[in-house]
Amino acid sequence: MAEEKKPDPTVPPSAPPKPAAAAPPKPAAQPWDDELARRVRERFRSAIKDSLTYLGQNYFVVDAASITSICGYLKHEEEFNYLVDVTAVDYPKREKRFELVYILYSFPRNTRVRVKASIAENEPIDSVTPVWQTANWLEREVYDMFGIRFAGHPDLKRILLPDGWQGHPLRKDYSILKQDEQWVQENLHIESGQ
Amino acid sequence: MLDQAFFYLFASVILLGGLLTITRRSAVHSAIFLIATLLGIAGLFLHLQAEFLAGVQVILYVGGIMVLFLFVIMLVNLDQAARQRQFNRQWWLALLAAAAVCGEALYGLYRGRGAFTFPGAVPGNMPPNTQAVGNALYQNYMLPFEVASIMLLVAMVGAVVMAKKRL
Amino acid sequence: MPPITLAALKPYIMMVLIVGIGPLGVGYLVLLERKLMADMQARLGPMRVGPQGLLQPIADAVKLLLKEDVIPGMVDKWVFWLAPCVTVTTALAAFSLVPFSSDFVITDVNIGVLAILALSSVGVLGIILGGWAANSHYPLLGSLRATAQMVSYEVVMGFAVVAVLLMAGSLSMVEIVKAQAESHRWFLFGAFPFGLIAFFMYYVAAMAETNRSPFDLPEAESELVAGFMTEYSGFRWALYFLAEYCNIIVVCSLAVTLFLGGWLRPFPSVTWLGWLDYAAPVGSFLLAGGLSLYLVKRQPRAFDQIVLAAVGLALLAVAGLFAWPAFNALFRGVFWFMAKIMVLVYSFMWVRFTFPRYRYDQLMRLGWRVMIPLGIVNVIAIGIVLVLKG
Amino acid sequence: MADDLKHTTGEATFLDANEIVLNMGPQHPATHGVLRVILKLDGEKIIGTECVIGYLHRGVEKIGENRTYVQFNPYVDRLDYVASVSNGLGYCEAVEKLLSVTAPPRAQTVRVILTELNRIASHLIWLGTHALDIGAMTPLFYTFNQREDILKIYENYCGARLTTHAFRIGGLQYDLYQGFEQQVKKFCDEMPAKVDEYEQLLTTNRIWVARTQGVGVLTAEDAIEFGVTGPMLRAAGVKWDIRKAIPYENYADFEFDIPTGKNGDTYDRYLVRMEEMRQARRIIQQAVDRIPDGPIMAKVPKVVKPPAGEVYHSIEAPKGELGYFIVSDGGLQPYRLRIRPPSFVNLQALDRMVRGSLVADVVAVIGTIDIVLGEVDR
Repeated sequence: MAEEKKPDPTVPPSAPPKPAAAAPPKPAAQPWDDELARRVRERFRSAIKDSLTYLGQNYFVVDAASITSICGYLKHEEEFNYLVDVTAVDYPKREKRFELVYILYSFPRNTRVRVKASIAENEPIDSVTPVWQTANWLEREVYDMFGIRFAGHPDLKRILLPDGWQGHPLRKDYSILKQDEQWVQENLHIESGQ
Repeated sequence: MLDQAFFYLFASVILLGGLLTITRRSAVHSAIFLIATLLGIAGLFLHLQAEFLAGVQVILYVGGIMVLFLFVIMLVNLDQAARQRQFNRQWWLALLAAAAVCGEALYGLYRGRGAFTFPGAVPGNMPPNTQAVGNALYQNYMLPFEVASIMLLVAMVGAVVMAKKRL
Repeated sequence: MPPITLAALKPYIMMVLIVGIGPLGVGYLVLLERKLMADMQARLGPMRVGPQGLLQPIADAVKLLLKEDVIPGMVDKWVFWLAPCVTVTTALAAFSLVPFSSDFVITDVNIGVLAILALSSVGVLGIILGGWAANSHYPLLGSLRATAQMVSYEVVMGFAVVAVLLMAGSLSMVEIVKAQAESHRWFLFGAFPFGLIAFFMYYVAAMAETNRSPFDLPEAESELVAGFMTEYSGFRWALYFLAEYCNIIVVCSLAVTLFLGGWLRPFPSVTWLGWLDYAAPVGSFLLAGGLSLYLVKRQPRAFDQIVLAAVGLALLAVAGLFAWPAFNALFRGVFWFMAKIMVLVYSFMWVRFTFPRYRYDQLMRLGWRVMIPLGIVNVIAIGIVLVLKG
Repeated sequence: MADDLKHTTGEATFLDANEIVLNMGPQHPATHGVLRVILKLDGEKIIGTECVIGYLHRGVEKIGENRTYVQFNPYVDRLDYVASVSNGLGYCEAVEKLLSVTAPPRAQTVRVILTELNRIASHLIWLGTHALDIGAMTPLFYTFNQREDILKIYENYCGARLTTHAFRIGGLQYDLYQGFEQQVKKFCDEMPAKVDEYEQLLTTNRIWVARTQGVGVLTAEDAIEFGVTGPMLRAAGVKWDIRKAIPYENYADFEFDIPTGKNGDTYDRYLVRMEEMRQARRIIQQAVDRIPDGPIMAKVPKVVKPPAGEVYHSIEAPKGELGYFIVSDGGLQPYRLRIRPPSFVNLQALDRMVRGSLVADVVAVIGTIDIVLGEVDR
């Protein structure tokens, strides 16, 4: 896995390479530059690709390889002790197809921050379960829906869909009418769930 | 006539129940037949007009001890035991020994048959004998009774100590 | 061979009556419970079958009898079949020892109390075996709970009963009531306040013995689905149900006999209250009959109106019978006995609708750490009081 | 015989092999729908649990990507179907944020009233079912009776009772009906006596206290670690409520307290929720007295087409933090719509809360987490 992480820093820091069909929120977002953002950038330098703000909501765009250390830092040093959500967005046309979104909240500071990291298909990302227990089920759901594998997750298996299901429904190439016909026929004994 | 019929009924329940108790594979089935046996014994007590003993027999043995037996049987996984061979290779030796003991007992009974002449059963109702049992236990045989209870207490404490690793 | 007279036949007639009418009575007890529950929960309860839902038990019985008799695979068929039979047989057999009045008792054995306790302890076996035989986890857990609970609370009940036996000096049910008549007070108030403590203990133990809430752990539906009965259905399930409610009546009648003066009217020795023997039964049946007739008009269907009117008239007729001295003398004991049972049953139900359920370990702790020591102390205290009084 | 016996006991599993696996649900009276919990038991003691969820998965997030913003609005009602109004509020606000519009004051106040009524309704269902799980069957009927009053208000307002679709992006579709204020006030006036009655039945009841105190303890640290929010977090002693911390609508205008507990056990959660009902009533009373006049709809284009961008917005739903993370690509439909469900995240703490306790406690703890499977499974 360590080998796979290496190529990442070569990607240009200005996030998505192709602002093509699925236009990223980039144009509207402003640079975010307050003390916290500066401190985190200082600390992680090239691993922080960008820090932006949009509609008053701040987020970091970070390098996927260092997600655990950044999250650990944010939790332990910057008091972002509550992991609100882990989710992903699928941009099939980008080079790195999946964008993972970690929503963090700090009780002492009363602020939210998002951390975003892009990974390619079939590329694993480190799990943040060692940092927050919450991540367990949330990452399982991301795995279930997108097929993103989390390295170091204690129990990475499907959570909402049945264990034997084929395909990951929240990927953009998974049509809303699609389903695992074989599974449906074998387990429900009907022709199709539609 | 009716007396004898009841005696033989209870006796056969006891014997049959005992036999089935030791031959069933399933521990629960054995327990059920043991219960039948105990109920038969209670019936014999009743037949001998020892109604207090009969009631206590049912309450203690059937309602207490056998219930706990069943409790343990259910708690402990005995599936394995059910699949094993029931008798080991020495069963014929055991049969021989049992036959010998049986013969001895029969011989003893035969020799002492004169001692078995009971006075005929009182035809009507006997006075309630619950009080008589109480008097016997707490007056005539006070010491043995208390000694027995202390022994039981010791056994119980010992069992608790052994079962509970951490008190 | 004794000559065949009505007196000699009476026990047999009563037996037939109890086995024949008992299940119907249980059905109506269930209806009563549902109606009471509905009343306490601000709703109506069964209203569809018959007037005010009065025929609901019959419909339920027919439904249960006609249901498919499901025997799951993998069960121990023999035990599965035996278990409900054991429970229901013992429950019904216990009625043979209950003195409904001095005239209406099938048999008065001189170890009556002991015999009822013995029968109920055999009945427990049916529950345990039923849960085991189903070969499924929920019933097994229910069985385990039932075992521990019943064994523990039988001891509690035993101590409560012993307290009464000390006061009565007899194990015969009839003799115990007579002893209360002679001592001019119910044993509830005997050796005051220890009789009350004994009654309280008996009451709690009775609830635990009959698996009533808050001690309904063996069949706690929110935890064990239906406990030991989970795999039972149709007729077998009905047998368990029948046994359960029979047991409620049996423990209540034991309580009435032991503590509440059996068939005696309240204040049995105060002669000028003798009018109660007439007023109470006549009054209550008149009230019930009047209420039925009053409700006739509200029934939407003609059939319901006829049924309810018939019920009302029958109740009025019974009220009239109770005004007839000969009938009254014969049946007032039964009336008082039943009335006392009803009060107890009502309190059982009330408790059920009000309280949450104990947890298994809490139940055990209550039994072994509170009730049993209390029972021992109470028995000793009653002994001392009796010795001091001579 | 002796040989055979030795063989059996030699494995040392003779007395220890009584670990049983109990499959609780998906059809079980106390799992609030189709939750399935696999319990590993030692006797009645729990030595491990595993939740199996997804029996009610409908792919709501996928549906969201295939419906326009307006079309998707009714779908969120089907998540936490006992608190559909709250779900709608969260969604509408998230989209409004994306559009950079705010609902007019009148709409905001009405939204607050309806949402707080919804909080009471949701807590009433929780109370009834929780009590039923613990064995007290009567409160269920009382709470459902009271909830009926709230549902009648909804019915009068928008015609629907359960899945109300009460709010629209930008405000409200319907103005208040004649007599709304009176009906709400009447409800508020009747409420304290009823809640007191429930408390009378339960709060000091010995059995209730024995069944809930010290059961399913979740400390503040654990609660934060597991991302647990809502009454469960507050019962652990963390005074955090999004209505106060990051106010939305016009919650900042109203006075109310955040009830907190100390021990984080089932009993504290019970007390916190009971108090929350009273506080919700306080908010409603303040709000209903000063519903401003004015429009009920902000200027929202007929075709909702937010600019490209992404937003996370969350509200304090009855069960905890309900968040919507919406990514817009400037099109008619959300590019990605993520719902952060409180029940799902809270349910994760179940294992921590029940390990080492008894089967009966699992039922109590499932009740106290207050899950709705529609939201867990989405």
